[in-house]
Amino acid sequence: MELALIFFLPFAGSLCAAFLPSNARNAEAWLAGFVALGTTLVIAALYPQVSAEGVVRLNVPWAPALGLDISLRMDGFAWLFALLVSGMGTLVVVYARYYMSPTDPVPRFFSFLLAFMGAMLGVVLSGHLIQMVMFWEMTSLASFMLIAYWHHRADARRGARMALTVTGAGGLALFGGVLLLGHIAGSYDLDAVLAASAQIQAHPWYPAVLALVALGALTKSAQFPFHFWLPHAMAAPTPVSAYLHSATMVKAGVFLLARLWPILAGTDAWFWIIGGAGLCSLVLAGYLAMFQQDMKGVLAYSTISHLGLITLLLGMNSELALVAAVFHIANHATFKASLFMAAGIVDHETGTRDLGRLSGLSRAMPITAALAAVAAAAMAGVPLLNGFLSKEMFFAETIFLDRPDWQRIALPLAATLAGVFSVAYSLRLIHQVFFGPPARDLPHVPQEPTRWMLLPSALLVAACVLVGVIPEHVIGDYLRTATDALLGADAPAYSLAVWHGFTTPLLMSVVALCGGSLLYAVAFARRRATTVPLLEAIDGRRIFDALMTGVTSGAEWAMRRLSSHRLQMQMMLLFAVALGGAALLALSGGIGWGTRPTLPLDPAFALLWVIGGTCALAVAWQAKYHRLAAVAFAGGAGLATSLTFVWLSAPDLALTQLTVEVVTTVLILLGLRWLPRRDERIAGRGGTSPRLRRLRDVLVAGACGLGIAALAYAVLTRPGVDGLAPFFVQASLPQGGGLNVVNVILVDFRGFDTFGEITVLGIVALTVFALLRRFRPAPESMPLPRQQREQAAAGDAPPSRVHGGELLPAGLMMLPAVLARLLLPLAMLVSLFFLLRGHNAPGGGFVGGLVLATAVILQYMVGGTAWVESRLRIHPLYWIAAGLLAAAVAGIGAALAGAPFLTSKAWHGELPWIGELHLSSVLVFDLGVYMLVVGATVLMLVAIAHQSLRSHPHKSVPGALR
Amino acid sequence: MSAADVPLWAALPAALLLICGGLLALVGSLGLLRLRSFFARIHAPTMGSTLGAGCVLIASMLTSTALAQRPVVHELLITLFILVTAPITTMLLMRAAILRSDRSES
Amino acid sequence: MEIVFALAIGVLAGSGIYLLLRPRTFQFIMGLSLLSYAVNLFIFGMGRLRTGAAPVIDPARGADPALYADPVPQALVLTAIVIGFAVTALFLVVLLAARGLAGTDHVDGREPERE
Amino acid sequence: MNAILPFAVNFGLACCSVGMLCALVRLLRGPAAQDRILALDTLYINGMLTILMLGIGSGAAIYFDIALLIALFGFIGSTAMAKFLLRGEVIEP
Amino acid sequence: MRRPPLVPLLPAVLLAVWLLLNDSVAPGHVVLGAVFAWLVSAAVARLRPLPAWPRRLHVAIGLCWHVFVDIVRSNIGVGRVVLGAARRQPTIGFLQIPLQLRDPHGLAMLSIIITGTPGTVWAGHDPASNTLTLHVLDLQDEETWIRTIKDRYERPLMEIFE
Amino acid sequence: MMQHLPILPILLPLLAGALLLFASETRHRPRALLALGATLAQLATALALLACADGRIAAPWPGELGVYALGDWAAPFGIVLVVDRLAALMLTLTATLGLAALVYALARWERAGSHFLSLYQFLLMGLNGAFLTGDLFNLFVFFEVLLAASYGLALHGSGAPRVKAGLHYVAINLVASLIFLIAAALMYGVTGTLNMAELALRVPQLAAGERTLFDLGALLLGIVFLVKAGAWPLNFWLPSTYAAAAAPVGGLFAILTKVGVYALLRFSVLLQEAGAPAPFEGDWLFYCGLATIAVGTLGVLAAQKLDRLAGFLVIVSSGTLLAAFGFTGTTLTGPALYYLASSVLGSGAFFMLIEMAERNRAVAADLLAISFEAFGLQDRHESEHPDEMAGVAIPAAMAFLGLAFISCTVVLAGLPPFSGFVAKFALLKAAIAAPPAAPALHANLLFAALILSGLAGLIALSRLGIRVFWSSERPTPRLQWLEAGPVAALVLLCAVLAFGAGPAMDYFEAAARSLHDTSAYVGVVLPEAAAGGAP
Repeated sequence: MELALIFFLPFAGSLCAAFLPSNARNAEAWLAGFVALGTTLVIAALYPQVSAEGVVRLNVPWAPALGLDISLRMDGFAWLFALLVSGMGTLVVVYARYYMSPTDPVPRFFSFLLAFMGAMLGVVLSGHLIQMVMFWEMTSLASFMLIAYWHHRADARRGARMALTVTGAGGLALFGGVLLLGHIAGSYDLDAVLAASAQIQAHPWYPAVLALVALGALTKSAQFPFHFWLPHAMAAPTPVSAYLHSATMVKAGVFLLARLWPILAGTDAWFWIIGGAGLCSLVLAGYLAMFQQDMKGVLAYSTISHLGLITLLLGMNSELALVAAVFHIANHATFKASLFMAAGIVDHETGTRDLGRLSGLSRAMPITAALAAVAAAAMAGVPLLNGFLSKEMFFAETIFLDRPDWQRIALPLAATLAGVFSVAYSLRLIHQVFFGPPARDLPHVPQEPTRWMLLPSALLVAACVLVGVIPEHVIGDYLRTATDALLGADAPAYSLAVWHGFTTPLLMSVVALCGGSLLYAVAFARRRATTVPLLEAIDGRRIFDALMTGVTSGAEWAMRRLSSHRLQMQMMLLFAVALGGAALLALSGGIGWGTRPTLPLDPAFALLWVIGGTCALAVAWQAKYHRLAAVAFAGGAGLATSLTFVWLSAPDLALTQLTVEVVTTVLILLGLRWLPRRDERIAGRGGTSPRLRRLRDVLVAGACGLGIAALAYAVLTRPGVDGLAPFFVQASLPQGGGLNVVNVILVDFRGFDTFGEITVLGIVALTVFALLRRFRPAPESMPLPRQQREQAAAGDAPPSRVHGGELLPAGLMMLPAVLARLLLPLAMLVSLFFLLRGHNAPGGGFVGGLVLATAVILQYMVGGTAWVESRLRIHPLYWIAAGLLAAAVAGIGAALAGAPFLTSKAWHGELPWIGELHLSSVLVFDLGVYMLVVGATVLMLVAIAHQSLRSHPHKSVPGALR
Repeated sequence: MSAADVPLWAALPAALLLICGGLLALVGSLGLLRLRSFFARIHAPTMGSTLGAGCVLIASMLTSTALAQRPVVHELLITLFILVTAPITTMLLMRAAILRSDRSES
Repeated sequence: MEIVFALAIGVLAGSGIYLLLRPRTFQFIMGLSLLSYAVNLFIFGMGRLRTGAAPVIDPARGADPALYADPVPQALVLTAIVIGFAVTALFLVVLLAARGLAGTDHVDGREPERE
Repeated sequence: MNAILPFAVNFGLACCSVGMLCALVRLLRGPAAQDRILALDTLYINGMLTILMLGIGSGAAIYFDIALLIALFGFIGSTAMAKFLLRGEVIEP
Repeated sequence: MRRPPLVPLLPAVLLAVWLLLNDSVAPGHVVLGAVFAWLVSAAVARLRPLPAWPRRLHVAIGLCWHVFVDIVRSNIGVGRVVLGAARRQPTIGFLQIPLQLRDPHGLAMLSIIITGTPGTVWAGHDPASNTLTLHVLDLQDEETWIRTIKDRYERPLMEIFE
Repeated sequence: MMQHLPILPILLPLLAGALLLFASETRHRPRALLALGATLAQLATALALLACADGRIAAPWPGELGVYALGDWAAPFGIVLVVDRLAALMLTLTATLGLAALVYALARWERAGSHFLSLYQFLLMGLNGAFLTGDLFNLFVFFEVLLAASYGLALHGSGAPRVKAGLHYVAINLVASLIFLIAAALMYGVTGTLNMAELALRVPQLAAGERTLFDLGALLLGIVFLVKAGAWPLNFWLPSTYAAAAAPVGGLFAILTKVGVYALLRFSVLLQEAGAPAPFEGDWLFYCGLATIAVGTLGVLAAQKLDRLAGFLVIVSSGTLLAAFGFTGTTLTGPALYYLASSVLGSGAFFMLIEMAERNRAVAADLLAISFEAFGLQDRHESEHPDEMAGVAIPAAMAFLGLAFISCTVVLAGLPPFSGFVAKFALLKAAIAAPPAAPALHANLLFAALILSGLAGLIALSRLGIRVFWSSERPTPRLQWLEAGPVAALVLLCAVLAFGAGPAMDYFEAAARSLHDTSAYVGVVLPEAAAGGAP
């Protein structure tokens, strides 16, 4: 229960904080402070239970199928860390209240801070690996938001992004590692995983697991070579730096390493990866820290260095080193947070953190100076402060390393060197800022900050001193609980005494102190360090930026090769994939011709297809320059197709194909008006490349054509399959009530297809209409066509352009108009004829509708838009809607009677004198088809036709089309 | 029921008419091919569409009447439609041709 | 007959596909219409070829499936024709709109740098 | 019963096919657009005749409808093209 | 001058067409045809602003016969031109014919006749001067052509439509 | 009424779409209410079906699967709609996303062109139909319905980029539809049936030659589905189309690629169990999915604008699904379905979100940001106020957008705490556990692909997110509740999906099980044939 409280308090607080007004600075601070303090107290109160029971647990099932549970688990180590997180959180909140400017929109700040705290507690308290990864990534996100808190600054944005990228990537790697780990252990439960140590180290995946986990941990803890993000994260407000980037979040990496130490450590790989990264970070970051100009920069590099120290300790494969690591985690948190706070105070009071500009502040702000000096001393490892103790343990471990000789010599030397650096930069930090002559041109006049701002720092310094002087009493118990939790029965005995006698480690400490002081005195006392000797060229940020730009441009480069914006390319690929796949399959499976006796070849039919095929080829040949000819050829091919349907017993198809053919021709011609003229003479720039491309296209197209032909032939020569057809033929009359099987299928057996099909038609018509409403013709097709201009210039009256009042179009369209209008009633009758008898003979709603629509279009053609619409009001949209509704109603009618949708209901009756009457819901359905087809076709064609009206607005008639 | 079942009284004239119609259509199309200029060519296909079609339609009427054993005359409609529609195309085509030949001359 | 029919499909499809690979929108739409002829014939052919066996039941001959061509592919072709018509119309309008907005009838909406 | 009608039908079919072939050649050769339109029109007429002859040959009534439709609408394609040639657009304002 | 007809022409024609279409004179079809004929006539009423009331059907029958004969004759003529084209190229040419007929339906009928006859094509009509431009395949004697048109076709048409 | 439940998802949008045509375009309120009502009813229906399929409420059909025979013609002669858990899930997703995008569109997009609402309803109808139908050709018809509507919607609002991208979209899909027809016809020609269940029954009985022909049909069908699913190398049209489409349309399009995936899954499962090759046999699908992930990831990294990025994210999610379904064995199906749900909701929200965020944006500012990044230059703003220490208050709208953006990022990149993470976890867990039943290489590849694509998403999203949300030169967009609400709701749904991962996963696993239980499917659709052995 308490665990749940610990877990929920910060998140709840975060949510509350987000909704406070942006100027509620005090309320925010109170809220956050209470939440943090409350959490701290709850955690503290749990100590007896933890130390007595070892582990406190809370399990809530989440997704058992996935092996996911919400599992909170607090052992000694987690307790120590949780206390660190929440306690430090409390102090930072207090500090931040005074640090943040009154104009800052703090709700966001406190909200994310608390969210971070919750996430960090989540990491620490997770008893389930996946859950831990979740919180791990959430800390990255929170850190991102906090670094970019001042997002109007470019450095903040860049730093945030860098931090997120590096730690997020590490998080994903960790995710992978944990997945493998869980798989090996058979469970993601931390206890189960910890118990599977032997299995894990013996598993072939162990190296992968180690690498992935190390990636996660090292990125998070800013270890070499991923350390570069941390200095850039210093763009965050100082409380954030103090909290996330020194005390807690960066510790998550080492926390994890310590957590998994029992199962992953003990191998050479572990030593080299973890220890190596730690050592590099320790030395390198220490060296770099000496040359920083920014106070926070120094602290950032020193953080990296100290984390390196911890990592190195963890990598040493020794239990005592682990103890030292845990100890140093706590120590580092106290003195580094305190130092950050001091840096923040300096920044806050003077307006700058530049070591070059700051000087002699101890006079104006003595308390700050004193606190900072003590904390820096702890960092340097001065005796009687906590830093000294853990560093001493570290030195001791380097000496007793259980490794080959040269490593046993090299490591202590490197450790001492790092100690020297550490002393030097600590000294530099304090000396340059607080001592020396008073600084002049500072942005603000320095003065001591308010007491409340000093309090957190003071408390931390006090902790440093207390631990340094009486370690066993202050922290001994807790440390032991923590290490026992990690190591269990293997926990070594150790003493936390301040004085161990004259030992090698002590000697190393002394060397480090003296060497560091000397180094500072010689190298830095007079010189302002601006550049980093030796490592000048290596700039993490530049490498990172180059990497990111490289990734982007590399991806762009790859995309240019792997993708294309050209439609031709895509078409080619589509056909090539289909062709290639089919060829592969056909070659491996083999398809021969079948045994079905073929129909005797009719020469007339062959001749028909000589014509059709030639037309098709001619279309391909002419479509570029002679569009009208291409349309004519396509008409020829279409005619051949229709005739084929007639020939091969498909009258319905022939009818439909013919009508569609006509309408399509008109449609394309209507469109032709708006296409640019294309002239063979000017566009015919030859060259080999287009010719080659054409050849390639011809080959692909030819191959595809041949393939389809072969496919068709292979099926045609095989005996038919007794599938659906016999049933349809037999059931057509008795059950479907129609002689025309095709029509019965369309409106009854598979009426649902037709239903969808007419919907498609309606949709397309709507789309066409919508698209043409915003149509903007190309400039050169705006004016009247040349023919009309010429005829107008020659004094020929525009034949069909008349106003509604006149009876007939004048001029040469007069007689065609008379004839066409004679045709209209006839065509209407024919369309009704096809509609009504479709069930028993070729025809049906679709053909009927197209006939009517064509007849209407003919009126437009001969009479002109204005004339026709002045006397004929068609509402194509209503026709479409009514058609759809009629079809739906025909279907629903049956549904109301309890039968499924689209069940046909027929009514037969006998009327006197007239005879048998046959009514069916199928007819209503077909009527729907009819209406929709009329509406959609007319709408599409007329919408295109209206473009001419629109481009000559003075001749338009209002509201002609709806 | 197919062409072979048509009684002789209908088959004989129908066959004659069919042959005539086919020949007329053929000659008309041939004219389209052989004549030298467009203005000459435009006359030729009319053969197929008037008398040629007429012959075939009468043949069709004859055979279907014979087969159905009652007068079947709905082919008249086709005649009607052909007659009504033919002038529209021809007129427009002629005008367009005149216009275009005028333009190419000038 | 079958071989002619199959070749017809092949020629239509080949011409259509060639046009689909061309750079002008008008060529594309013609290709589309040719390819849809081919596809319609193809679907139709899947019911095998029959002459003089239109699937309109002749009450005198009865509903013996052997007497009639397979009606199912015909029904499918009908649907396909309608849908083909609809999308041809749509594509036409889209190409007109693209032509108006992009100022070119190239399928990519811009002329290639070098032909 | 007798072979004369089938023979005539086949003869007519052949004539029509050859006629269509002639029209095709004209369609291919052009030279002007109006020639092509005329050829297309002829193609349609011949197609209609073909259908009628097929109808006579099979004795089935269903061919009539198709022929009817060609008679009614076969001309519209060519008319639209002619109109396009004549006026530069099919449907004028 | 125009008298209301006893039977509305259009619906009657439509009914006839309907019956022809269905190839049946069953009572059901008659009723249905009548309904449709009436509906369609009503629907197209606004598009057909020119009522046409042809009279003197006997003239029309005579005209039909003349036309039929002319069609057969000119078919033979054109056929000879086509087949004999190698020997002699026809003299094609345009012909201007002044008309008296002004009724649009009459003109339409005339155009049907002229187009239906191979060898002649309606090449244009100037409404202002009411002149018909005729294109003739084998133009040998202009006068004969003009006379044929005016006597054989125009006069009966005027009798029928005006 | 209950027995008509399966038809309602098709009928409701159809009626609404048709009725909307009667209402004048100027009367926004009644039209909006009608559309909303219809979509809500669809959601309710979908939820009811979901519950029925899972046996939570009494289903109007016996057993697990519901069959609705249209026109009362039993399969294989008539067309049947088949409701199983998977179909119900897809319906629910469609309706949910549809509702959200609709509400969003009502705020402003609906007025950007004609007939938006009708087309929208028709698109929903097509989607629902495609998910429900049990007939091959009917599937084609519904594909056409949804494609036709999607053409209209993709072009909604017109404008040059939209029309240019739309042209490609239309062109590719038209050709794909023709190939679909060839494939369907070929399958009919060989087997004599169009019913999917009967296909599964008949295919094993085919002779070798016929079998090859059938396989060719299956191959072509697979290609078509891959085109729709946006698989590489057939997906070049996708990013530009999705980027150019209006925001609510883009949002709804998030589910469009999933139709292809769904169809592919349905077919491969049905045919595989019958011993026939799936549309893409063996490892092809898996490698195709991997290639798609790879290309999508590259695209994500290369994208310089959020809308293109969103398109590539859709590709990545498609690739992930394809790879998961192509993975040997069936253990990945359940997790993949979870991933599908999560990615549909997430990307749907993302499309709408970015449009809100990018509204009023200056194109020049974008270019500037890119060059800054490329050349490592500093922002002007920075040099003006080098040491400014006070933050800038974020307006509420921007704060909302930012939060929503982060949430979507988190979902799409597979970061915690939302559903994306759970989905990736479930997928990877199943993949790792698969060997030795599946090749270890595959597991490793999938593992790497998922992790790396997540990383790429994180990098790209943070880069572009910073550019969009924290660039000082952007005016704050004005938001309406109608627009913010749906986005928030979708994000919240992702959270709920993550929070309720337990029951959700149970459902998805059950869906996967019943999906793979082909004999049950065939038995329900064709009771006689299944009982009597061979048909």
